[in-house]
Amino acid sequence: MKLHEYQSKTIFSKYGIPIPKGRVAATAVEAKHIAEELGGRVVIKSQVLVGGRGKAGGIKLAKDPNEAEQLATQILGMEIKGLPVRKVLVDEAASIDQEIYLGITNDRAAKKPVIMASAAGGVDIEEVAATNPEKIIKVHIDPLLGIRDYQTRDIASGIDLPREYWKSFGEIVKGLWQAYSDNDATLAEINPLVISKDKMVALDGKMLIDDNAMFRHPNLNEMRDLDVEAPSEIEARKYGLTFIKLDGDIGCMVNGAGLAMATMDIIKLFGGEPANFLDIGGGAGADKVAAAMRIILSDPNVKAILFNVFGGITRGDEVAKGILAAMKEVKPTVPMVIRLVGTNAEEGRRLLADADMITAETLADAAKKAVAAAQGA
Amino acid sequence: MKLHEYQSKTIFSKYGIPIPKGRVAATAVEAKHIAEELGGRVVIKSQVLVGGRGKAGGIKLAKDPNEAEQLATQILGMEIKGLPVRKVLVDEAASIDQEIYLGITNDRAAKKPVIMASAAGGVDIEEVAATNPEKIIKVHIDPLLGIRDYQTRDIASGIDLPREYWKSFGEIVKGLWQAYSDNDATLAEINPLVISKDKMVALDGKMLIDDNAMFRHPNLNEMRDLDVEAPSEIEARKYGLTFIKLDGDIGCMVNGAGLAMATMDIIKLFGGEPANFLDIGGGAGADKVAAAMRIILSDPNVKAILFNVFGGITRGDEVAKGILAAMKEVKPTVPMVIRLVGTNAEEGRRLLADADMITAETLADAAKKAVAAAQGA
Amino acid sequence: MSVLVDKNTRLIVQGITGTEGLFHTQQMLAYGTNIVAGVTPGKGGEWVEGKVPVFDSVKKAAETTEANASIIFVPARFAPDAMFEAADAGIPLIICITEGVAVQDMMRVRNYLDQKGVRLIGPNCPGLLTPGEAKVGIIPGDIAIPGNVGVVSRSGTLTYEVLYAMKNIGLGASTCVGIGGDPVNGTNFIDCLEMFNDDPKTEKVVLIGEIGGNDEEKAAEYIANKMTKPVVSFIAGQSAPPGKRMGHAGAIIEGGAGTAEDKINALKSAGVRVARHPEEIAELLK
Amino acid sequence: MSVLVDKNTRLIVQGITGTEGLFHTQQMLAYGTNIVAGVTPGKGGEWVEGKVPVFDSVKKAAETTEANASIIFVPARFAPDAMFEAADAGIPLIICITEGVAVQDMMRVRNYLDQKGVRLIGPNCPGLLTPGEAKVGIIPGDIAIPGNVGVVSRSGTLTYEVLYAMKNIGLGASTCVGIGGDPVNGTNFIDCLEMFNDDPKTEKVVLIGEIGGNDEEKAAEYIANKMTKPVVSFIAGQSAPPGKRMGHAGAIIEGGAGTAEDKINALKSAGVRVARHPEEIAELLK
Repeated sequence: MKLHEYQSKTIFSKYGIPIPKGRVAATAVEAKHIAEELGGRVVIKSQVLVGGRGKAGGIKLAKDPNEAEQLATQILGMEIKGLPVRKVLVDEAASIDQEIYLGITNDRAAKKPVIMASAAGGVDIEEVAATNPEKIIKVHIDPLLGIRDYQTRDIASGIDLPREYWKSFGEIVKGLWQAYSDNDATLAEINPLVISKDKMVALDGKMLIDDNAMFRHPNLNEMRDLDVEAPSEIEARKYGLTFIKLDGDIGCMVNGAGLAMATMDIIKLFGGEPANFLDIGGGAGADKVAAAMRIILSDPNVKAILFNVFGGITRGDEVAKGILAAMKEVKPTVPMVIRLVGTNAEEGRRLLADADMITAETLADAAKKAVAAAQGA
Repeated sequence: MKLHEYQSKTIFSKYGIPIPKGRVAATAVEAKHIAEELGGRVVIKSQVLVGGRGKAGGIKLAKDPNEAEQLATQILGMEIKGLPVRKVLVDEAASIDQEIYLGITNDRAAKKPVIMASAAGGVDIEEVAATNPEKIIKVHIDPLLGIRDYQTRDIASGIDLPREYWKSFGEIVKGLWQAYSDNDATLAEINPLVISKDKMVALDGKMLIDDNAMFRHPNLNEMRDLDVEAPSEIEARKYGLTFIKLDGDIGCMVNGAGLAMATMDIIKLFGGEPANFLDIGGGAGADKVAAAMRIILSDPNVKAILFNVFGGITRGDEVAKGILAAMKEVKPTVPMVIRLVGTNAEEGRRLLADADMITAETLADAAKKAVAAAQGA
Repeated sequence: MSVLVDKNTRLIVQGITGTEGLFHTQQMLAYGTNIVAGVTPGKGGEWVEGKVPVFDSVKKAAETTEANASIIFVPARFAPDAMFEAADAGIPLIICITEGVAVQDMMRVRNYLDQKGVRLIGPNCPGLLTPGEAKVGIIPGDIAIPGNVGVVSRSGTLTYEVLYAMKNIGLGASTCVGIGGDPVNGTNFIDCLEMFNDDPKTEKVVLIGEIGGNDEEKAAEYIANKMTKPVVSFIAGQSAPPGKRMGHAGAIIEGGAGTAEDKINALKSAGVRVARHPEEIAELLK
Repeated sequence: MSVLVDKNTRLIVQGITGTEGLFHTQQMLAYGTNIVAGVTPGKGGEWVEGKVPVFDSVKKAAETTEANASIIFVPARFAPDAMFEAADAGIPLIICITEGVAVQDMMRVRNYLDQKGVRLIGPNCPGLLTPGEAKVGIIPGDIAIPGNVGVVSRSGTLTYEVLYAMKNIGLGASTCVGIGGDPVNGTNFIDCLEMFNDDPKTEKVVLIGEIGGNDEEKAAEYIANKMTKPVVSFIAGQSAPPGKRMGHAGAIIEGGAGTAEDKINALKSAGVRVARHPEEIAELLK
């Protein structure tokens, strides 16, 4: 789950990390009031969960409250990479002497959290990583021990931070670690962390929270912004389905994430384009299968559906019942190819015998038939 | 540093451990008011930092507010093992179905915290440990990992706790662990933890806090009860001296804890009785030495003083200057034996040449002379 | 011979009285797996299927039955504790089937287990199958036959697909290891390749990977330098878009890294034959 | 020969620019100890005594100078971090002189260092002295001469007393190890007894204990079973009252355990000659 900049910075601030004075606004008038309170120049920042807000014109500097209102009106009317801007953050503007990158994420290879820092902050850190990896300092943290003071100094020294900032930088690194750790983040990032008039301030903030840890953080769950997800993905989550919308025309319903990917791949291999990733999970019953079918068919691009079910925990007869139930309800007009193998596949096939479906024995066969059906439709 | 029962229980309560309703009172009238608020029977418990309060008559059951006032009057007038009772805790009385012991301390041999529990709570756990060690369950905690749920279940099962209490007991054990861990305790103990009307309640509580960790806990330092220490020990701490008053008549001033103990031992070996343990520490200067001398001489039992200084970091001339300064100030009338060896011992001896002191070469010689001086005085 | 599990495996099932735990205990028993004990706190003293004793703790179960492996079916929020418990009880091999364990929990678990020298398979994995000897997990027993192909996979049903295609042309497996699709887990590809390399019964190896991370690239390096047996592979997710998590917590192309293309190229450079779709693996093994 | 430190010790001083650190650096240099670097965060680039370079971190100091030991003189609240830093920098031998380290900190440090296989001496200890070769700590260099007696002690000045009494009758030490008086520390009596037992230069051993804990009792057991060299001992605190902490954080008789009497009896049963007072140790060694 992604947090907005203003949410991340509010959390950082609780851990003692200095952030600019400012507040979030949902209307231009509110933005004007905040600018009046703050006095001086302010930055109007669109709060959307995608990168590249600046380049898209979603971040603007206002010299006075009137300009703040005007710019907020403009930004609140925008869509950035398909996402509507519903809120803006109004922050006091800061003079910038240096921009630093500071982030904590999981290093899956090392099985440890890693703190990354660079004196070249403010830009795309992945690009720095690709082109100038030596400019990024990486320090791994023992997850059972937590961060140690000496590690914060190693980072400060590694990015050639002037010594007078070591202490305040150390507190910021420890604060960020605690924010990362307490909130089960998979990413906690300040970019840029700036030196402004001899003080360090986190100008921007980003946090990703581990969805698997949400049970520990009901308060964070309330911060979830549903705009970022397609409605069909939200609907799918309700039923415990993992669904990702794609641009093709062949709907897929598969049990298991790896097999679902492989099914998409084979569709492409035989010249088709998958319309989605959909994993109905292990042991999916009829209701789940029906919901999955409704979600796939809600996409007008879908010209054919490929069902690929390898029964293990999932039982073929249950899947068949789900398909029949969903067919009664949504009355699909697109051709459907089904391949059912494994546990109770026989019974499943028997149940579906009278349904208007194309059957297949192997995955390759099923994929070829689905591609042909979509192209013929 | 020892915390009072009411302080410990207040801390435990913050960690979700159920404690009886109640409050602390400094006067009998207050105690009566608390009893009125609580209604029903109450327990009046003297708050002094020694064990055996019950046997000493410092814990009484009152059936109504008037009796509470009367008993509080009585208890607030007591001294228990030399300590005045300045406060009483007034707790609602609980019916007791079972008494459990639960404590966390440091196992120095294992280098790990250890949780101990026994179904035979409410009594002297050290006696249980000595006579029925199999009745005490011990579970070590990895200090880098912290407590795990399964360990709380192992303890519950180990003391044959009925299963319906495992969950609430687990929460109490985890709460106690967190209290121990967050507050740098060297002991966190609930004895007894009782089952009362199907609920678990911590009837008594005890915490010892690591003096070396006090810098992390200014709030705990404010809870320090100075009554428990002799005034001379408090005075000594001000000067960074470690002083413990004993019952003998030969005052000792030594640098180093081990050597100070050895000096006491040798006094005893040669028939004397040490009046104190006093470690002036490493590198003690004149002011510290003078303070140490004043503290020793404030004890009217002292009939002789033995100075044993092995110069390492501590310089003999500094010690000599301290002795001379203190002698001017307090004008001691008891004989003083001095043994000065090591760094700058020559200069020290020269400075003291004109002072009225008995000198010695070896520790054995010094001890013999001090014993003789004390007996001859 | 085989790797990790065989007829001598003495298995504990943690969470044996839960829906999943009970169902798969029945399946494993039916397959002939030697389940010696189950654990459900608070249910010690009960019996499952009339022959598996239930204990309150792994420690008691292990002490009583001399178990040498434990499989975990408890819900995600309790799974870390279950792994710590098994490790502290001295179990040398832990298989965690549970899906959805928080990643910071897994980092703590993994670092702790490494200290203790405990081998972990999973979490979020289908477990192990040594056909004809032991089924320790949820891989359907009837889709594989004994043979000389070692199979290691990050995926569940995709593995079944491959085992089934192999069976259909008469190819059997020595052991199939489902290592799971989480970003931080226990045993990895290289661990399994080493074991298969050393296992006299294994003659060929199948490696089933997917997008995300760089374990396949590292496996390719190992294969190029150390592997003496032929390896056939399939990588899922060639059509997956970057930045979208494809079901498995670890299956995501992040910052341009972890693409199927990179992995396939690395494997091909190491001399691995890479199938274009899962059923083709069986063909390439012939 | 000697144990732990000798002419080949390449020492880092952590906290080298502090009052204590600087004073003892001067003393150690004067003794001839090979101090290769100092560490004070924020003072990297400076020099101490014109010949010891100061670094910002132990890692940099160790990489630059190939140090193989580090001694810590930083204040108690920073000492745990200093120990973690030295261990993470790969230093195999850490000596922590600092007094007053919190016990929960020490439990974390000790468990972490054990995982890494790092040897710790202290904290709250006078360090090490191998007369004529290396002084790594605060034991005055002129109170001991080279010889064949290994000395291990929980106390500071009490050890000086013994070394001095030995010197006065011409007895020298192979190495003197001050293990410190804290309840949770690094190297213990048995570790040192083992090293002395294996050290060809050491012919006799002095063990100086005190009240508190049961390390002396365990040492006695080791001596009875394994020790091939004669051991002489002194235990401080025979006159100490129970429940009072005698200066050292570990010197306390708790719940009737840890008395001098118990320790003396255990040692005597193990064939150790126990002196009645410290100076008598020298006599018993003759």
